[in-house]
Amino acid sequence: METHKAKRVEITIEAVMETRLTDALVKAGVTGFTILPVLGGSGRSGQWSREGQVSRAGGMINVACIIRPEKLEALLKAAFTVVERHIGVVSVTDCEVLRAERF
Amino acid sequence: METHKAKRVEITIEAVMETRLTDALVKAGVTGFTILPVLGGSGRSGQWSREGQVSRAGGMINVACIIRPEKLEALLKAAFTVVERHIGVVSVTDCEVLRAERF
Amino acid sequence: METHKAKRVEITIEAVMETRLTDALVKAGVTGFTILPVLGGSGRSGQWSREGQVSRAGGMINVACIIRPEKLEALLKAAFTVVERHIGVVSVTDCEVLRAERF
Amino acid sequence: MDLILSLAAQNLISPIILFFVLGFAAAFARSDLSVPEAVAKGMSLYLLFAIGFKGGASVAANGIDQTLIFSILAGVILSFVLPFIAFVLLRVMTGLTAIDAAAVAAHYGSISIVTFVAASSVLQTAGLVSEGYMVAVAAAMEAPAILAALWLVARADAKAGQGGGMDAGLLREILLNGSIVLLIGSFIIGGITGQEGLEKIASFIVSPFQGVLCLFLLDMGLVAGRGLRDARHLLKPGLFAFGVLMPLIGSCLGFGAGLLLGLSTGGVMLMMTLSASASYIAVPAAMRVALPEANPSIYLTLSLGITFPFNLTLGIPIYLALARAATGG
Amino acid sequence: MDLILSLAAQNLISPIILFFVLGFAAAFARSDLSVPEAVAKGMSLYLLFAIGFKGGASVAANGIDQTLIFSILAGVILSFVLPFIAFVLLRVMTGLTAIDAAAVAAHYGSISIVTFVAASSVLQTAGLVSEGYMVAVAAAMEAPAILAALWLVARADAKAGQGGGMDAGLLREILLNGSIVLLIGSFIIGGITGQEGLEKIASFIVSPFQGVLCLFLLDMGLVAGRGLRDARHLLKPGLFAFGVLMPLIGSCLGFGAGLLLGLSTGGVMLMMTLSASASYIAVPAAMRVALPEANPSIYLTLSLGITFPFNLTLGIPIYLALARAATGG
Amino acid sequence: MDLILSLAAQNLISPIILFFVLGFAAAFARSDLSVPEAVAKGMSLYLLFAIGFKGGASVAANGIDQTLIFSILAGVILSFVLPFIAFVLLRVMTGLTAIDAAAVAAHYGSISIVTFVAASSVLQTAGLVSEGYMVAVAAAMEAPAILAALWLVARADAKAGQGGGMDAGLLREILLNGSIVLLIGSFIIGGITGQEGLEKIASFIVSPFQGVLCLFLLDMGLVAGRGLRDARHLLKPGLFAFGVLMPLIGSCLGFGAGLLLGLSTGGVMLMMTLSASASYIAVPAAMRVALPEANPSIYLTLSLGITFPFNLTLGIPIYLALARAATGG
Ligand SMILES: Nc1ncnc2c1ncn2[C@@H]1O[C@H](COP(=O)(O)O)[C@@H](O)[C@H]1O
Ligand SMILES: Nc1ncnc2c1ncn2[C@@H]1O[C@H](COP(=O)(O)O)[C@@H](O)[C@H]1O
Ligand SMILES: Nc1ncnc2c1ncn2[C@@H]1O[C@H](COP(=O)(O)O)[C@@H](O)[C@H]1O
Ligand code: NA
Ligand code: NA
Ligand code: NA
Repeated sequence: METHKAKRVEITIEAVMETRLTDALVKAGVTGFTILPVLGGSGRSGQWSREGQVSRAGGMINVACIIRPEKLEALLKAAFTVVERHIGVVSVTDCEVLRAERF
Repeated sequence: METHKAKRVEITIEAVMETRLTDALVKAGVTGFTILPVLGGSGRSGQWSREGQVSRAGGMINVACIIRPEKLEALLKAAFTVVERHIGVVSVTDCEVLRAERF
Repeated sequence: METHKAKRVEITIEAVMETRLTDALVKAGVTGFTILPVLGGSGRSGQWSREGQVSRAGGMINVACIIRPEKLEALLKAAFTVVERHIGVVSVTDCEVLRAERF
Repeated sequence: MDLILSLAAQNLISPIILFFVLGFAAAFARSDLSVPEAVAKGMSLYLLFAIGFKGGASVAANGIDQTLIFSILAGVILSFVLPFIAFVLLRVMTGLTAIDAAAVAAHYGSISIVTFVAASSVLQTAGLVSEGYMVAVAAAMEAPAILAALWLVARADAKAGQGGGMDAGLLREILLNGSIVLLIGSFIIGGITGQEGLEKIASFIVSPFQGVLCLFLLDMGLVAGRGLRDARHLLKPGLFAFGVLMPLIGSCLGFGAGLLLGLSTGGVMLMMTLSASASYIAVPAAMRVALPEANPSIYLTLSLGITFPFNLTLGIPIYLALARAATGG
Repeated sequence: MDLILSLAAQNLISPIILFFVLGFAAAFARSDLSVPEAVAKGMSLYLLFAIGFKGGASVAANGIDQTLIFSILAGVILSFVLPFIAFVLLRVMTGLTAIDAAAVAAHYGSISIVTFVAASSVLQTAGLVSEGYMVAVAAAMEAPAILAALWLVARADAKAGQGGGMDAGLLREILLNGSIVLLIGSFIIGGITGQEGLEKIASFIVSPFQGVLCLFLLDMGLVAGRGLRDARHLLKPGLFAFGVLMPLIGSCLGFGAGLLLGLSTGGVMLMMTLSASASYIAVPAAMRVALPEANPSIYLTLSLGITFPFNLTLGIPIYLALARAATGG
Repeated sequence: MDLILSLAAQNLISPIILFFVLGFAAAFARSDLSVPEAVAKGMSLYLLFAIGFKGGASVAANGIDQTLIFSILAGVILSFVLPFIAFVLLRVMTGLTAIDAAAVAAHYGSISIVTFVAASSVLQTAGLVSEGYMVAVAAAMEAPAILAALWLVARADAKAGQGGGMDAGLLREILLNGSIVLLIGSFIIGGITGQEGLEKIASFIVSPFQGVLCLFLLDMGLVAGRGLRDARHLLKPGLFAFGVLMPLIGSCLGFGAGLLLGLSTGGVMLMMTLSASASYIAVPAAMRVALPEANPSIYLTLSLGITFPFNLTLGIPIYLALARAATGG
């Protein structure tokens, strides 16, 4: 089947920043994203887990965006503005997609 | 450690289509897959979130398959038949795996 | 924006092995990881789903680590020691990261 | 009319309505108040379990008669017929495509179990009893509407049928969907164990019921409000009018059926409510499988954002007043 | 025999059994009925909390005597001995490898707390009381069986021991697993706060208990049914026979122990139930860590798909009848 | 003093405290006991719903007077002033940076609704009533502290303000956060439906309340214990002392305010508790957005690991004894 080159950006960020991030992505021309829940993790700011938590303060989410390569720069800039002062990770992978007209 | 080339296919699709998709994958010779929950997302059909939902209608899931490169074409065809009329995203990434005999 | 080459390792493993795996990763010099919940899946040991489960015995989790390429070998060795006798999948993808000083 | 107004006013200040309104308002104000998905599902299991069991226990107490079978039959017929009316109305009143119209029509033929539960709780407050088997009628009304809608699509547009539509898998999914199985299962178990069984678990399914319903309606308000907020641009006047008119039409048919069957005041009112209510769980899921081209925002917004609140606030007191007037209950 | 049959019949039409059957049937019919994982875990926390607290409060009311310590000791011994019997039976009756047989054996030495809860609720319906500390006996019987099984493996196959088996981490996980900690913790708190504490929370842990148990057993039925459906090809006649025979053997040993200890009718019956029941939470988790080569489908299918339903439907009334006959209760 | 000690002793052996201790101990022992996130959130929704509704119903029963407005005003002022005291103390007693100190200070100006709930339940056990509108005071005290803290940061360090701090989005998030909306919403609904509404749902929100609170505090104990275990290296003596001293100072201000307002014994005690308690839900979330540079381990450990247990075990009985002594209640 015909596939097309694209970039997959994954951003792990605090749950409280969710709408700020997705608003920024939409502004940067991103047409779609998928949010995955995160159970726990570890980084420079220590280890954490969602078990038994009530507050949104402690949790993180994973936002994945698949975009055309030419939009990458704008997306990263937008993401960086939000992530800059916050903990979290941004990674980019090359991928191929079906139905490229959707991106 | 010795690793082997493989393809990682990720399919984000509506939860109601889960068994239809996995049945098609198994028929196409896929020996394994992992299903991740999806919290929410956005695309051409608008933004959505699982919070407070009772119905399976609104939700999506993420099906990840790692396969030998030569099986990719068959998998994509099978996936496409199911995804075709539905909303959702199919992406393919190159990866390396340990214990290649498992795939 | 400036990005840096890195490796993304994803390990799908039984939930009961979580701390054993993350302890091994930390020992191998991994500075961070993110744990995603897994809803269900299928492999050589059959199909399973978390629905209605009370026990941790049946479930799996997904541990994702982003690391500098030079740390890959150590990580895979550490992961392999834990995964060896157990069911589960280890895959490695090339990626690029922002803020490389964090890894 | 006065009676209806006073009933409506009284209904409007009941805790369950007010919690729905709270959720609705919170969603519009973009509060981050939310009920975890698992908790919402847990409450919905609880409500189905409780309402089914109580229905069954009540049938056990009062015995079964022929009316049960005729009522179920009436329900099936109503569920199959209502989508045709809805479809015609939609094509006349709104600019929906045939597929979208059929998908919406399926929702209005089918039923909303929460509306049914809310109506039962209004009946209880009013001190009225009803036939316990109305629960079974509710279950019987879930599926036929879906068949009607798919038939409508197949007729309207042969092309849309290819590659999708009804298959054996979908039929099983519809008939054995979790809500129906739990509702009917609890109904049967309630029937078998009767009053003795009910006494054992009454402090789980009877006394806390109203409270759980309040929390559940809070969540429904949040979900409905959020949906309406995001999709309000879809709500052309025609659609909005349909969302209010269709339940009234449905209730009239239910009214006729209830009187024909000779149901009690409560029974007539519940039959009206079932016919007036629109599905928001089972049918949307079936539509995503069978008619993926239909826009889910339209049917969910109509069913959950317009018709559900209408029934909850104004519909139910109207149906009760009419049922009372006609049966002298 | 008549007594057993009538007790079994009466037991079979209790709501808790019927909801288990409903779940089982729904799973076999491939209905999508399901209980969210978080809700199932929440209910299991509730049951442990309630049963532990009530046990402790009952000990506080009746005072502690020596029998407590001897009963716990008896439980530990039973839990350690039963796996050896199970292991021999499995090697004789089935074609399981030593590792698979040992893993299954561990489950039958350990206990199922839901079976215990179901038995307690049957006792209550029958108007019988039992020693409150049986909860502590239940907790004490969880772990020894695991040690026995690992010893069996180490003996049978030195090689399988390398790289896995018991380590300090696993030992802590087993002894401090969440279920045991909550059960024993609630037991102790119930003992400290006594009847006064119980009164404060009775309308949470006493009155709604049966209802929650119904919903929980619905979920157990779903999980057990789904497991059995997917793994029925594993169920050779030998395995099936073991799944029914082993609880009967276990209950005989529990019967002897109960009589020796001089327990009440209810106590003897619970001791039988504990010995007869097979773990499906703590032991599977331990086995995945310690014996990953053992096939989980085998032990889960046997424990959850065969022995649990057997105990729930036939076993418990049999144990009650025998306990009554022997103690004149 | 004797009174306080005996009250504390009595308080310490109440089920709710003991379950908190159980959770705390289980976390320190590294047991895998845990409450699913969705269940914990569900219980917290339940508690807010119940406490808000009961407060509103009680206001409906007793009528509103001027004190309500003055009490809310007092709460707002306390919430705004307390962070300044906390900030100065922290800068003197500990080596925290201005940003970390301000973030911690925000938590101590704001309130912990579970501490409030626990105090209400102690009042109830003691047979004391309190002003129903204290729930509204609690809600009013959530936000002002955050503004005070951000002002402190802006003053202390102009640079830290750039790129973050307060914006319109954050203000809405704080004022309309889910807990406040549910608490105030339930309070208003309770006020509208009054005793009649309360009766309808009493067996959901009144009778099982204590039991749910026990389970919720078990979870709080687990979370607090885990946090303290992982971050104990942060707990320098100065910080620890602050975590105990600050609630005592807060309670004194609350004490003065309560007496000035002429509240009942219960009202004074609740005002003290609110002032003494530290937020662990709303403020941490706001701090992550507005002051991401502040170390969350510090404020969560202090608030949840030190001050919450202190208030629960010793603080509440002290506040009750003082309120009684001063009002003769
Ligand atoms: N190297 C990494 N690989 C994957 N996830 C990471 C990594 N580093 C940090 N994270 C995630 O980002 C969160 C915050 O990281 P940090 O800012 O380092 O405290 C962690 O809790 C992890 O969930
Ligand atoms: N570019 C994208 N990147 C990641 N996920 C996407 C993207 N587009 C769509 N999705 C996901 O697929 C769902 C349906 O997309 P759509 O068919 O565009 O409405 C969305 O809700 C997202 O969860
Ligand atoms: N090829 C695969 N692609 C993705 N996930 C897999 C694959 N094979 C196995 N898995 C995951 O690993 C689990 C155990 O696999 P197995 O060891 O083959 O039974 C499965 O339940 C899946 O969640
Ligand atoms: Na209808
Ligand atoms: Na046993
Ligand atoms: Na405070």
